[in-house]
Amino acid sequence: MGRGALSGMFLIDAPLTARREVARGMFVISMHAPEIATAVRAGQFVNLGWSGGPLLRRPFSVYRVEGEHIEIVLKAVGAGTAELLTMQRGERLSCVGPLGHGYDFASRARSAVLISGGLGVAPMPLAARDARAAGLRVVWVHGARRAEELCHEADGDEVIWATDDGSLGTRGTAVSVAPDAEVVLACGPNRMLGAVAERWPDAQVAVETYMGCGTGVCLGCAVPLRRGGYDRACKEGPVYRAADVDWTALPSHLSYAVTV
Amino acid sequence: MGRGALSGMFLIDAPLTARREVARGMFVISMHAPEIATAVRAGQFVNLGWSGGPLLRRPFSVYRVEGEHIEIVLKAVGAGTAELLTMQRGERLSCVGPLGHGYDFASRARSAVLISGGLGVAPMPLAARDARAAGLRVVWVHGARRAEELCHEADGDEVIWATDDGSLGTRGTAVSVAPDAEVVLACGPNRMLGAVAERWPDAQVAVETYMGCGTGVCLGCAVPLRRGGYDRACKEGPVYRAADVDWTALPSHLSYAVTV
Amino acid sequence: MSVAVGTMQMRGPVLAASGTFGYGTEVPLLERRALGGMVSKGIFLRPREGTTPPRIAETPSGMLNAIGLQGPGADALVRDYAPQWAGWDFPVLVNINGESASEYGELTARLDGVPGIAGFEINISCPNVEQGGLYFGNDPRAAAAVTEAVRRRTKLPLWVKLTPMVSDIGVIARAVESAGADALCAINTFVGMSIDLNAFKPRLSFRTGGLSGPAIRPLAVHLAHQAARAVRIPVLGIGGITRAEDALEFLVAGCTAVQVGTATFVNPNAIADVHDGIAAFLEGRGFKSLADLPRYLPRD
Amino acid sequence: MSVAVGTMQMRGPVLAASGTFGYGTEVPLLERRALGGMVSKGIFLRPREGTTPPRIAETPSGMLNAIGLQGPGADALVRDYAPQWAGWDFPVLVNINGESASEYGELTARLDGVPGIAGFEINISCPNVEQGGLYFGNDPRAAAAVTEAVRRRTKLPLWVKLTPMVSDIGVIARAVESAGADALCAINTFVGMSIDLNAFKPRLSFRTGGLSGPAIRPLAVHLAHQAARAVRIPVLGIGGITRAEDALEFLVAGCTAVQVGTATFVNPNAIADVHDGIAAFLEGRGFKSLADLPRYLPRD
Ligand SMILES: Cc1cc2nc3c(=O)[nH]c(=O)nc-3n(C[C@H](O)[C@H](O)[C@H](O)COP(=O)(O)OP(=O)(O)OC[C@H]3O[C@@H](n4cnc5c(N)ncnc54)[C@H](O)[C@@H]3O)c2cc1C
Ligand SMILES: Cc1cc2nc3c(=O)[nH]c(=O)nc-3n(C[C@H](O)[C@H](O)[C@H](O)COP(=O)(O)OP(=O)(O)OC[C@H]3O[C@@H](n4cnc5c(N)ncnc54)[C@H](O)[C@@H]3O)c2cc1C
Ligand SMILES: Cc1cc2nc3c(=O)[nH]c(=O)nc-3n(C[C@H](O)[C@H](O)[C@H](O)COP(=O)(O)O)c2cc1C
Ligand SMILES: Cc1cc2nc3c(=O)[nH]c(=O)nc-3n(C[C@H](O)[C@H](O)[C@H](O)COP(=O)(O)O)c2cc1C
Ligand code: FES
Ligand code: FES
Repeated sequence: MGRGALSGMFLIDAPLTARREVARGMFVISMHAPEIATAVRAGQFVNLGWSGGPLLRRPFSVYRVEGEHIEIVLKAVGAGTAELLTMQRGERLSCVGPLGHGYDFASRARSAVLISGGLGVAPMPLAARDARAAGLRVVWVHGARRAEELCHEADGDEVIWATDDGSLGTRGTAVSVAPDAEVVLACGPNRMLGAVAERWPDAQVAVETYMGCGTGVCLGCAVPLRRGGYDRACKEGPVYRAADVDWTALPSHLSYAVTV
Repeated sequence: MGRGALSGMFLIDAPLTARREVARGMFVISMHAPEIATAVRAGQFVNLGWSGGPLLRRPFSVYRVEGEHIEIVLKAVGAGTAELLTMQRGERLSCVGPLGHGYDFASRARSAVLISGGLGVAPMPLAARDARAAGLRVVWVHGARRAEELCHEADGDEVIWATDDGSLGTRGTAVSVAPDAEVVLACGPNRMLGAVAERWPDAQVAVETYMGCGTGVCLGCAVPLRRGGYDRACKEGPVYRAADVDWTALPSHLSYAVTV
Repeated sequence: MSVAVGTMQMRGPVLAASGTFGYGTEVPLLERRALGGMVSKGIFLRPREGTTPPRIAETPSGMLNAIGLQGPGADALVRDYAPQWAGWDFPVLVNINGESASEYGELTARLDGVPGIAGFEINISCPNVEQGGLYFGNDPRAAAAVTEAVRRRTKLPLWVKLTPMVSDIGVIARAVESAGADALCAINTFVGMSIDLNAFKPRLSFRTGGLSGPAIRPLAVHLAHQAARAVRIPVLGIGGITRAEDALEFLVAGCTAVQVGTATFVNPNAIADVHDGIAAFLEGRGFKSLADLPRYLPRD
Repeated sequence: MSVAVGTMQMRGPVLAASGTFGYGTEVPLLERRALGGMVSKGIFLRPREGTTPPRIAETPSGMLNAIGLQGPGADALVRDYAPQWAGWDFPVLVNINGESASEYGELTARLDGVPGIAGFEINISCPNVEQGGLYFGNDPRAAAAVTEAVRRRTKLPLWVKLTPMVSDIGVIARAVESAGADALCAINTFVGMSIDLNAFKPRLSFRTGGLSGPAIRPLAVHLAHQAARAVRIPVLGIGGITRAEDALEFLVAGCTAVQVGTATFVNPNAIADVHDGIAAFLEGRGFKSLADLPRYLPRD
């Protein structure tokens, strides 16, 4: 079942164990990856490869943990994700993780708001889990274009829905309808996170970049910083203090949140 | 169900419909390819591609025809054949064929001997069918290293088995144990066909080469001729008069018959 | 979707590349309505046997070939193929080859004016034939000399097909433009080698072969783009095109048309599929014609 | 499986390639027992920010990168990394870069003698950084000048990493051999481009990038073989190695050792897998050591 490793990074040959649809075209798949299930923190990701797949691995936030299983949520946005969604139970995914620096809950705050657009829901269930564990009261704000694109899994937290067309919840974006809180966490398309940065400079946001290695060696995942220079999304990120990122220089054409 | 074509060459998106093991590690798979099933003659082949497969198609002799289905016989000798053998019923193969010039039965002879080594069995059931239709009495000689590597499907013809270790039938090669006949057809590793050429210069032998296109345009499948120059295995071949081929210049390292 | 490459008018921007479509008579599968034009298999003045097999080897997303320009020679081409081409509804260009500039010229003289031959593509870049050293295509002066030798013998459209293994393709592109080329074709195959680990020698009997297929596409797009930036004449993009999106990369990068090679081996209808896909792309984005397609072609 | 590259003794023939293994401190997954050595990420004398994202794009069996040699500069390298390397049980070479021969020399002088630095690999071939024109690696004189400038400043093993986009790699290989190189590394990435069909411009903000990965392997094997035929010093093969068989192609084609790059991104344990696979191959064929492996290296 894989090769262990130092400093909490594992290379695991993980069988796919389950799949469910959580919004129109949005699926959650589960893998048996015990070491990662134990080690992963909210906002961290895994890098997936599979035989016959594309050359480079594909990064996915860990969505939930169920015992020895980890879950990711995805849509078919390109060849790789489309292939992942045709895989059958029992087929194996090569899984590197947990990777990156996730959300921090070290502060002595008492309320947290989790803001997600579209597939930006991905890190939120784990963020809610870790926030609750840190003693925070959690409100989750989730937006999408239409009702049927909202991910309806909420694990019992207070949820505010937002849709562009008002077909469910408040009409508007997740950012525009979110209440204030001491801790603000967000994930979604980079341009949405830019809006978060304007309203809450101290928000912790999970950005998305192309990735070569996912392990910090290639410098392909450069995140431009306000203070100049670049950080690695896969190592120092993917979670950043919103005001630290140079949003004008961060490409916003990535497809993660094509549907927000 | 595919795009028809002129001059009896078809491009068909053919579903895989069945699979059976006919010798140790040797499998027959069936495809629904009606136009090819109707048009194909003994010794002709199909060129198979599939999504997620290697760049180039892989050539396979047509083994049998069952109504609207064609069958091929193969072993896993490399990545492509290994993938083919993991495919499930209903998955689709892109199938170009029938290709090449097969065995001729135009003569007024009355007896035929079909000599095959290992996977060289591939064109023989169809050769037996077409030979019988041409009024020939058929004896089939089939050799392999060991009993369990012999393909046991014989469609009612007289069969002489040969094994290197004598574990079934006569000890020896198919060529060494074959009787004479007016029409001699052979298929197997190129070096076996070279032996056929020495004994029966007029034998019709199906050679194997690497193939780029299978349709006659790339000149990749060059077969060196005794009279000088090259023919295309995919167009003028794969069946040649044994004495016409320059056996010393035809690469014999191909794996078709790795196990003969 | 019609397009003009210099004075040559074509009904579509997708052509069959030399050596991958034979003489146009072999494969009956292609929906020919989609074929903008065809470049025939490379020919020499005299017949050539070609190289000893094995001649091809598969590589990741590509293939190596060393066919050695096997062909029947100019006389047989004129006798057997040109008459057929004369009746076709798309132009056929002949890919011409030689061992010296004068041999190129002689071959051109033999073919010029033959009905069915609409133009010439000079192959200055075939990496498969031992010419006792450097290829014409690696040296701007040699490339220009060949182009001039051919230009002197014909008024038909004259395209020059560039070799990719150069440090600066712009230099060669400008040299052959000055020497009278009407268009450039970029690019031919890259020289590669693959080793047989059973025999401990190259897989190809010729040792090296030309690499084609999707593997080379990013290199080809770059070189075609560099060529297009260097000259005023049209550039045809070639290298690893299998889908409409691939062809569109070349077109956006500054090419006027494209040629499809290896993909035809895999999908005998590739050219029609690429053609139709380009049309669908243009329609989907609301572009009325190819001329509306945005180009990325900064001139420096 | 131990191997000597010139005077440098290594416990195995598989090294980590520059820019694909960072400073050796990032990835904890590799079974390091298998690492013959490591070449650190390319460094300049002064810190460099690198290029604006996007910096990478996937292509068929390959990837383009334009990192722009982002790095902390020589002082930080000496301060933060060399002390760690000093304690490791495999040699670390530094991949050095400059904008002029004298800058290469200055950088070498700064790093020479620093504990932890076992040697230098001169990158004369990085296609990602605008140097106002040609690369050193395209011109035998410029390549030799850089090699000499470095050679004057160090007695440590000095490897020169060749650029692939040349007409005749043998000429460059011989030039840097004469200028004092102890070994050659062949090859660096090929320049490529990929177009974004939504934005109608290159996917990479730098426009072009270096192509690496399995796609280039047949080209790399050929160039490494050509380099090995041209010189007497050892050649390290690089380009598209993902499995032991790939490494063996380079070794049979005349290389003394190999470097693994992109494959490490996909399989963090690729180097150990390649190493172990080579050992298994040798054992399976009854070869006692790498020296027994048959080589295909005709000298002409
Ligand atoms: C840290 C991180 C966490 C992520 N978490 C999730 C998640 O939980 N769920 C989810 O569905 N997606 C997630 N993504 C995005 C996901 O990795 C990409 O959608 C996926 O790589 C696309 O692969 P593909 O082969 O389907 O698409 P491709 O065919 O490769 O490309 C389709 C489109 O996807 C985009 N894309 C391709 N590669 C990447 C990449 N490496 N990073 C970002 N965008 C890319 C491009 O814009 C391209 O147009 C995450 C990305 C990062 C960096
Ligand atoms: C006309 C013709 C008819 C054939 N009929 C059959 C058949 O009925 N049943 C069958 O099992 N095989 C047949 N073959 C051989 C079959 O095409 C190859 O075994 C197959 O292409 C190997 O593919 P692979 O991806 O599994 O192997 P690869 O990984 O490509 O290579 C494995 C080995 O197979 C050999 N090989 C690869 N490509 C070819 C090729 N195009 N032609 C020949 N050898 C190759 C090489 O020696 C290589 O070492 C036929 C070949 C030809 C030319
Ligand atoms: C089998 C084969 C034969 C070729 N023969 C020729 C030729 O005769 N003349 C020529 O100029 N190019 C020849 N080429 C090169 C192609 O025309 C084309 O430039 C190259 O294959 C790259 O395009 P592709 O990747 O679409 O195949 C040949 C290519 C292949 C694969
Ligand atoms: C992301 C990335 C960064 C690289 N950085 C450097 C570098 O700094 N210096 C250098 O000489 N080569 C660099 N290279 C080239 C590699 O060392 C290697 O030569 C090339 O990638 C081909 O090998 P591969 O196909 O195994 O990756 C880099 C390659 C990649 C993919
Ligand atoms: S993806 Fe390679 S450093 Fe981040
Ligand atoms: S395989 Fe292409 S001509 Fe025969």
